[in-house]
Amino acid sequence: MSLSLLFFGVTADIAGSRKSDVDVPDGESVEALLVRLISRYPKLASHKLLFAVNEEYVDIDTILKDGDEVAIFTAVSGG
Amino acid sequence: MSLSLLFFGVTADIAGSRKSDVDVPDGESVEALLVRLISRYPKLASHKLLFAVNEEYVDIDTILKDGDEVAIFTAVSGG
Amino acid sequence: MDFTELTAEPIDITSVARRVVPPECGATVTLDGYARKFTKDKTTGEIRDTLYLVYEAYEPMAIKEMEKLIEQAKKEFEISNVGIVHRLGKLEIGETSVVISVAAPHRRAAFAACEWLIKQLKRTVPIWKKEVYADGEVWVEGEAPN
Amino acid sequence: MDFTELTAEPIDITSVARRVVPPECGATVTLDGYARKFTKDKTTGEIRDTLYLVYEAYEPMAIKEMEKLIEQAKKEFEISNVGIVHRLGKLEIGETSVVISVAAPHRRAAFAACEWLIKQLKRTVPIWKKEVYADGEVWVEGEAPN
Repeated sequence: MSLSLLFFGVTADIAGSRKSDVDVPDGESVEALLVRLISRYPKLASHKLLFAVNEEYVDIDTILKDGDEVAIFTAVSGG
Repeated sequence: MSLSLLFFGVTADIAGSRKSDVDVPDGESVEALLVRLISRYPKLASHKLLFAVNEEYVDIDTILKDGDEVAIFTAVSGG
Repeated sequence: MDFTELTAEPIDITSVARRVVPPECGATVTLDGYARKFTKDKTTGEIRDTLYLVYEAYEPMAIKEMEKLIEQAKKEFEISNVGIVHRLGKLEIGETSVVISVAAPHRRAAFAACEWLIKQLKRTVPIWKKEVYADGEVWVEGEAPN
Repeated sequence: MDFTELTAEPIDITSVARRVVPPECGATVTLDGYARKFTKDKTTGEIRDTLYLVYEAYEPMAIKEMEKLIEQAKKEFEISNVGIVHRLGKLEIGETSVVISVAAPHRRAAFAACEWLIKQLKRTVPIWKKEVYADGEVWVEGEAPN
């Protein structure tokens, strides 16, 4: 299945992009995606990461679906 | 001795002026002045009045001095 | 910079909030009171439709009392700067009657100090409000400070 | 009227505070956050001199999260209207980064709700701040929402 990945701030700097598409096995969890991303961008491992799927915060054990928009970012610092 | 009286809001409406001078016996207290004012402007009696002498709140038993500026007003309602 | 002002001109909230900002603070809390259209009569509970307001002050004493409040607030709360501006004269509905801006290193103190300041201002600063209705007018009497 | 906005233009506090005002309310409480010059490094305690800030948002999610906060605030506090505007892009020192205005019939609820809203915004709304110094830059990481 295909996912659309979004990165912001630190994670965008590490990934070298703000948006990319990735193909993963059906039924992949956010946690499995995280492992995949860390092997590709090892510097992500030194940050506490949060995840949103289709613009809603999700837990790491959430199962992803084809076409999901997955955002990977550090704890927010607006205000 | 001579006092300078200031009225604001309701008390100015009742006294018909914002400022007037009055001669009173030496050693007059704020309370005695109040009695004097109520006999002259009876409608003052229906309001809870506060007093300031020379721009500071005072108690009713304060003794006045020649030349004091005495302000007579109702509880404040700014803001 | 602390400041207290009485003005017969419209108050711009932004410029009040800006003037209290020191470089070490990250937040300003601002209370903006304004002339409201509907007021409840304290005695009868009746809702009155206000046409406009008139504010009057014992000006030199009002400035002194506002300065005292700022001094007390800076003792009680960890705040940097306070600005208080109160409008006088005729105010149309919706116009700002008072702005209190507090800048502090931490926002909690700014919220607490701002809330304390408006409460005290309404108790002690010699300013009076007249509400004007279609069929009359009333000088509002507050609660006595003691 | 409630509203949430992200903007790359300077924010005018007065106009934000004005837009939340309904005729039955007498007070608005506004939190004004701004780009501060000096920041303390959380790890080293060192004071850093910031040249400017850059804010970035996950825009559609940030708007949704701000709308959720307003919805929650209106359940928890007796308030009438809330406006939240957050600046994005490059901010010079002293420029306003966020304005939260709360109008309420009684000021106590406005203070409480405004303080709750800024605390929650800093925990949940997907916006990130980059501090740029003479000798480098850092994306600030907040505290996780859970």
